[in-house]
Amino acid sequence: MSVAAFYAWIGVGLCVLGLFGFIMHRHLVRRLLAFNIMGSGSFLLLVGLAQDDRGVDPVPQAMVLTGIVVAVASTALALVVFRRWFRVSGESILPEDV
Amino acid sequence: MNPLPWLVVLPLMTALVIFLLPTRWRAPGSLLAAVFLSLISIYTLVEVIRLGILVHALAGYAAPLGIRLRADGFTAVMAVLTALVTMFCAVQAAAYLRGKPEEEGFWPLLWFMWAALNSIWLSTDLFNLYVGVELLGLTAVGLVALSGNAQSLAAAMRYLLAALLGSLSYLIGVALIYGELGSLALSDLALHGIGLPTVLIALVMMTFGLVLKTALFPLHGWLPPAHGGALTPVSALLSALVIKASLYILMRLWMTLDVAVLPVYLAWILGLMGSGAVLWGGWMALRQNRLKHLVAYSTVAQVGYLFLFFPLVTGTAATAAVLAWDATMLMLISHALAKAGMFLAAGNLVFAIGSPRIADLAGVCRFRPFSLLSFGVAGVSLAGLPPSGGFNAKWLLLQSTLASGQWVWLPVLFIGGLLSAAYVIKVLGHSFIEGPLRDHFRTPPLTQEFSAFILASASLVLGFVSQVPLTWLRIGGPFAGGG
Amino acid sequence: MDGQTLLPVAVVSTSFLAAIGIFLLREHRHRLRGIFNLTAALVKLALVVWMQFGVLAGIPYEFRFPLVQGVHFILRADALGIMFSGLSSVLWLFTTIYAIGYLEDSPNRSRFFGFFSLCVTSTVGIALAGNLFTFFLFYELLTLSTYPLVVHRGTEKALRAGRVYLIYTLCGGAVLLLGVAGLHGLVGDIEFAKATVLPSLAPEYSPLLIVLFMLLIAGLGVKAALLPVHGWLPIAMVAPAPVSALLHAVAVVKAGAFGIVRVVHDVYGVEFAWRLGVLEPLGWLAGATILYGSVRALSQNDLKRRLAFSTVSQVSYVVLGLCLFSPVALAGGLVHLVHQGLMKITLFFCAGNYAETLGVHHVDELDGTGRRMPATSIAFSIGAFGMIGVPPLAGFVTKWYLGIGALEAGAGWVIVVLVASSILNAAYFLPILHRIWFRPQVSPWPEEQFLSHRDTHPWLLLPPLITAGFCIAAAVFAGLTFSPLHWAEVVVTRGGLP
Amino acid sequence: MNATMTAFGLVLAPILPLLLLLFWCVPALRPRVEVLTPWAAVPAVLLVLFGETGMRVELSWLLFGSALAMDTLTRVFLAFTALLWLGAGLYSQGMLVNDERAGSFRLAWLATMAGNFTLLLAVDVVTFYVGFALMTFAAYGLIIHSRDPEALFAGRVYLIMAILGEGLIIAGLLLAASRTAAPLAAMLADIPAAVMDAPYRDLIIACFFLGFGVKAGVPLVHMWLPLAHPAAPTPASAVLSGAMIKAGLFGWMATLPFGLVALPQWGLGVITTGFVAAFGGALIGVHQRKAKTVLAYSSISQMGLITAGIGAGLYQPALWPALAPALALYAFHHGLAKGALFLGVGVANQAAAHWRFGLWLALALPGLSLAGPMVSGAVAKVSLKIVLEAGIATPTWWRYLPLLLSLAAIGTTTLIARYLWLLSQSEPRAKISGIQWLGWGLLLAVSVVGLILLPWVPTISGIPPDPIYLPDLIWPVLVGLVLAVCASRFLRSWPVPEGDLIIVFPMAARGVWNFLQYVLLKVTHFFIWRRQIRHQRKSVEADTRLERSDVEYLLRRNAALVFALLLAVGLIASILNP
Amino acid sequence: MIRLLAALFACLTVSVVLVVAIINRSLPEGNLPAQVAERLPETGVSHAVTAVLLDFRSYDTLLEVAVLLVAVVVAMALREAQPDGPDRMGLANPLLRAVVSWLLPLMLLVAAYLLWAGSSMPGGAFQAGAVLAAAGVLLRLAGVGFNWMEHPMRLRVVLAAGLAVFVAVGTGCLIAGRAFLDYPPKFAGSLILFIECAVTLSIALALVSLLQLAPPQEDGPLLPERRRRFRK
Repeated sequence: MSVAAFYAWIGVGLCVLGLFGFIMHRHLVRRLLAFNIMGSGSFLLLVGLAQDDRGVDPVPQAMVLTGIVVAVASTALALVVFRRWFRVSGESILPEDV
Repeated sequence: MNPLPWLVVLPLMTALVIFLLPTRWRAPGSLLAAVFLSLISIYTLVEVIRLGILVHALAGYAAPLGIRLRADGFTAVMAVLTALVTMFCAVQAAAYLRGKPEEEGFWPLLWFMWAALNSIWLSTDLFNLYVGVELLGLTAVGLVALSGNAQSLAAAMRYLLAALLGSLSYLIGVALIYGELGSLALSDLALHGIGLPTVLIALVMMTFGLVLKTALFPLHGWLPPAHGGALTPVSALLSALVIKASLYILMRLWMTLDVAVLPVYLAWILGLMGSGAVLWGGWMALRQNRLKHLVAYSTVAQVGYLFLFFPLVTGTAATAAVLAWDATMLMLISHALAKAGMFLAAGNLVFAIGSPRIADLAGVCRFRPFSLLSFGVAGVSLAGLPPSGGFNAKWLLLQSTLASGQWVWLPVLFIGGLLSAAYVIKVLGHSFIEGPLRDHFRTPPLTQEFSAFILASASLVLGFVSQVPLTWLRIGGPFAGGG
Repeated sequence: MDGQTLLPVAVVSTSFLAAIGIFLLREHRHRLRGIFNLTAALVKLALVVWMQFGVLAGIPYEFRFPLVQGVHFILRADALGIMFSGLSSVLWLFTTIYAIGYLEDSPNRSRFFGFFSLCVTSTVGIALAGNLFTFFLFYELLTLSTYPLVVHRGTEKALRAGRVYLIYTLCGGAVLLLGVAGLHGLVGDIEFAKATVLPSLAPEYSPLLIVLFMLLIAGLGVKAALLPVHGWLPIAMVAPAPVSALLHAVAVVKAGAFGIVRVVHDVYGVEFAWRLGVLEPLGWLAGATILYGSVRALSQNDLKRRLAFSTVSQVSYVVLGLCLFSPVALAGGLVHLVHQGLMKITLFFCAGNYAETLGVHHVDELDGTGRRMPATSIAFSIGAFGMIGVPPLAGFVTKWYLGIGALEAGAGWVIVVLVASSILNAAYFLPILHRIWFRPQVSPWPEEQFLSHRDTHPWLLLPPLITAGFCIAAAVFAGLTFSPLHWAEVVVTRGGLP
Repeated sequence: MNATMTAFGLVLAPILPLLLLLFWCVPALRPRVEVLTPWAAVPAVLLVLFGETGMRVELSWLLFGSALAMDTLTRVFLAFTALLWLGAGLYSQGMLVNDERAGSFRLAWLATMAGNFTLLLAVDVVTFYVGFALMTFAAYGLIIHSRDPEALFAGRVYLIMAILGEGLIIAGLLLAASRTAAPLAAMLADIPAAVMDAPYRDLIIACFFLGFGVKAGVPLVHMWLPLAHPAAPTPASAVLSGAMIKAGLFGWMATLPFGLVALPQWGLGVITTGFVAAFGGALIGVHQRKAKTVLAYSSISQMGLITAGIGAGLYQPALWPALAPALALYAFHHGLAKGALFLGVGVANQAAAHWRFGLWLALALPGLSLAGPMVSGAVAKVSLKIVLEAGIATPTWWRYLPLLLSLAAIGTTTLIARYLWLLSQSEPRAKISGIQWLGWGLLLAVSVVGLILLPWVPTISGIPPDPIYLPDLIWPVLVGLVLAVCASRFLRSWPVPEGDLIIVFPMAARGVWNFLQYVLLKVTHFFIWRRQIRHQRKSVEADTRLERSDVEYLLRRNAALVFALLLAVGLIASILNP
Repeated sequence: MIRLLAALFACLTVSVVLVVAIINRSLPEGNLPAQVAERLPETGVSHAVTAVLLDFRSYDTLLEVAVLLVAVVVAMALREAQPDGPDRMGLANPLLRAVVSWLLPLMLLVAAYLLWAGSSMPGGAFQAGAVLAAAGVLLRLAGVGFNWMEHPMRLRVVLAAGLAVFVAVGTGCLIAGRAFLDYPPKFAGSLILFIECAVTLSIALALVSLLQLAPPQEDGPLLPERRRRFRK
């Protein structure tokens, strides 16, 4: 039970919270937020699990950096698509969710 | 020369060049590059057949530290399949998109997609696979959204959400595995095996993430609008290749781990989901009134067959497992070819009648028989009717089912086959109607028609030469020894 | 790759190439299409005849090609296959001639003839298939290639018929596939040549073998129109006359019956099947089908529908002959494969002539057609009498052999079935003949197309007359070498029956 | 006549009509064929007169291997059959001059004739059956020649019965043939022995008796006779009654196990049936109002006597060697006489007044022959009687058989009287031509003196018409005449319809049939899976409604939830995995 | 309600199982950090994370740059299909402009520092790119028109530059007979820096253009029913 594991737990918590939000929300921006929370959770998990008594592991940190960029790109793309969708339909939720 | 890095580098470079080219040069440039890349893919296959497994350590570092590209028979065949399908979709798209606003975005995205696919086929690193999957996912979403109308935007949005959820689930699995094993190389995973509960949980997380991206029932909801609403060549690519990528990763994972000790429950859950997909997808396809949506649901159904692989290899006799492997491989290839052909043919039909609805197909058989023929030929293979790759695959699946004693799948195979025949026939039946005839049909360009026909008939021809790709697929695979 | 290997492939592929050629032709190239068709038909016939001599001389024609793991694609010419392929190639020729005349001035001819040739390809493939797998391949191809023919007219009714047809046949195909796969899983590739594999299995497999037999028969029975699954046949008769002719006489129905013959004769072996106790119930089923079809035919007013129910009844003779465990009955059943084809194709040709020339579709419109179309009516009468089993026509030979065979095997009930069926056949055919020949025309023909008073178009007239001639010749010259009966006997004696 | 010629004749007799039939189909040859049609029976006549018995023509390429031959019995049958066909054919030639359906009549005529000759000459079972069937079906065309409702009804009744008969015959033949040495190419001669040994012996005998009985007019299956004879044209009636009926007899004689085994039950039954027919036919016949109907019942009656003879043969095998020629003779005599009588119907009232009596006498001649006292009839009856008396030793009732024969002659006489009376009452018909006179004359002549044509029949030389039998022959005739005269004076005829029972049958039969059909339909409908495939509605609303599915909607709406649940299930499963 | 319960159940299960997984985990056998440390000198940079990013797992990074580019490509393509209305992004706020004019040089400086520092301590292309992008966003909000971005070629070249340089360097290695992205040890450090510069620019521009390419706010007030939906 190290501090690192504590991060991992927080990560799990964020993940589950994000998942819950992702399930319960309809509004697309909220869902994106939930997704980002979930993403942050999983990054924490990745970094947190890898740290142990042997010291800091740079590999997961690099991977998280990559992951963050990917997440940013995804979020940005999602926002672009969302804005387009909103503009065309005037809806902020998906058709089946109405 | 080792062709492996080129399989990724070349499409990336082409993507950049295409991105910078003016719109009117994009299609011809792409076609030229596609020929080149196809040759490299074939060369890869030849090398794999000649030498066995090919490896390329990227950046010069060995596996756990660096990332290794690896090509066995499975990889090489997938690369060639990708080249084949993409090539003909590109040929179709060149004609189909001419002068449309979507043309500009399509070509660079196509190349990014190809790059992503090849990187996935070649990758041996769990995290690298994640990045590849994300690249593929965003490209696919972009392709779906291309037309920019409400329908496709909503579909793209839904697809994106599903893809993101799936990737995150996969990423959590990766995190757990790294925390447990301290390595992300598949080879290390194979070494350590499944004995550890954490790895098992990680496997479950990754599996379900990938399953969501493969659109397995009941997580298929995003697929029909996305594949049905996209541009024709995009639909073809998505159905034929993109969903196969996540399946490919899943299969790699399972085959890397020792199948004998994998959780049978999990395999059965996947099998049951697959059965559900076969039945539900077939049923829904039958109920569709729009042609491309019908084809999209057919993808949902066909994906189900591929998932019967898991219960059939997990904890069963070696003969059954080998048969299941062969069956799934053959099914995968023939579905890719047939579905691409079918989507292209459906697109041609929709173009010809100027309406997406099946009911408007009346008279097509008389005036545009060629497109319909392609559709029918692809349908034969999809429905698993002989002589076709689809049939041989189904036959092997049947043999595997019998050999493993898992009789549960028999009714699924049969009802599924009949349902798929039924929805193909539904389309054909409508086009045979000779009622108050329309005589105005648009004529799709010949390249468009031929690319559909070639893909569709390739899946038919596969029925006669099935043994050849199956031999290649065994190279370096878990069943290298043969059955 | 020598002649012995290539000949079966050549036989199958003549019509396939013709199909491809026809598909590539433009719609209006009627003459060229006709030449394609007839040339292919003649070439195929010549090849089959050539092969026939070869088979008699004991030359093994075999083409073999590995398809998937443990499964071969085998085309092989044995006596039974030659018999069936001979039938189909002969009748293909005549049906093609007929169809060219029949479809004059109608749309979609390219499609029609293309699928027509495909249909023959698959029929010949079925005939020459050397193992169960190849058989199944062509069997399903047949389903697919006949569908466009059934729905050819494109009417609501035709589409419905096509749908029903496919529902039946595809379900049948699925069941058959299960049976085939089951057998394959049990003993591997099942070649037709030697029916020694299954009998040598341990007795504890018997229940499984019985179940598989039932599956195979259930699958094949759909096409053979055995009792509970015959429903598609009368509905599918909405197709154009040449299609019905081909469907009923050669292709689909016969493929089912032929498949049952293969399964019983070449896979299980008659003796082994008898020992398993599966033949007797099948025989009863066939008997019931014979009677049921005849009874239903009585009340049909639509001429082709009546003929369709007659087919339901007649095809089961083949199965019946197979199930009696007697070489003579077997020969009778096998020869009926050919004889029924000849007779039924004649009848459908004639029905087509009535419909095409005069617009007559129903039995009660036939009054006086004999005077208007004497040659057609003679052919029809010959076919009808043949069906009843009046000597010296083809149907009689079958009944005689079946009867004698049944008595040899001690199955007296078969006589009752035969006699009852003959009487019922008479009951539904003779009124037609009476109307044709002995009633004066009461009302103008519904749609008189061909206004000259010389019967009908020669393309339409010639085929039924020739096939009617065959109906007589098949019986009158039954004793000669190369008669269908002789071939059936060759099949039986080489099959190593008790 | 040498063997070659005989062989040629054996083949030509059945083939010539068929050849003519084929030639008829060529329009150019049609007039020639029309002229030749009546002469198609000539080869058969020549064969009878000059052919050699025991000669056998093998046609191994035909059917399952056919053979044609003529033995003594066949020769007798062929003799009267051929003559009948010739005479009636000549008559018909004149009749058809202005007939618009002459063509169809000739075709049916030729086909029936070919069938009749074939069945007589056939050696093997299959050829025999070929001939029989050909005759049966072609005769339909003769019966319904006039196309009027009576003819069509008669034709229908005939066809139904004939087909039932054919069914029974083929069943019997199959059952019997399967017991012979070579079942597929069974010889007719082997059939009786096979029947004797067969396990289903009684069934086979029943099949044969009833199957051939349809032709031979056995009671209950006789109904077509009184309907068909008056409805058919005169020459057709002549051959139907003279030749075709005898084909039934020939069938019996060829197939039943005569002389091989004693079948007392069958014998008794058949004898009874025969006499029922003999007396019943007479009884009903005298009440008829058409001359041809009367003749038809007379045929039933006469065939009844022959049936009784058959029964005797079954009862006492020992009698058979003598009985067979006697029956053949009887058939010969009856066939020709009946032919002459039938043609007489057309001939009657033709002559001028002073010739009328002569003509009437000429008509009475075959009648008398039928009743007994005339030359041919006398020989036939006496032969039969002698043979029956030879078996008298056995049961007591046997000795009454000759008496019954004589009593039957009374009936015959009254029938003939009725016939003549009806003829005298009838209106004169259309003028007949010379060739018709020729045909009738021929039959008249041979019916009276025909027996001299049969010098090779041993019975004829063995049993000369002994004068001691003369009283036996004459008294029934006298009684019959008296009865007839009395009856014509004092009794009114009952309106027994033609075809008697058949008039009652259809109503019952139709009821039963309707019921059966109803039941069958219900049963079949129950099993037929009938589903109306719904037509797709064209409206857009229906469109989307169809496309959407509630389940699909829920799945899509709650995709993330479903995913989470599945994940949870997967995780739990993996945790619990042992 | 059922939905909520089901969601709660699922999430609880997932969390419990994940916690179980974390608790149950054993220490990894392989020691990747040690390997990294061991081979750090070969990379030409001294900071381990940067080494991993741009050398050991440079392939990941390459793909990740591609991901970002894909997002921009999609955004550009979408604008092609659905033309924009009038640009209403700039906020007419003089205070903001003033702050931006103060902040901008600082941000550029920070970005440059981060880029340079990346090779030896925390920092690097992404951080620098992000700061640069933030500056761009601020400018954009302050109403500074990015007219030069409207020129398609110019924009594309800069956007593609990062990936292009990355791929070009990798391919160069490949052509030189080494593995893909296997820098020659002599030039490793400078090559990495070169790549980082290009990538920084591309990332920054990509992020800014994603903002630029998202369609502007619609005209007119929000409809009441839409507002209601927003609240949901």
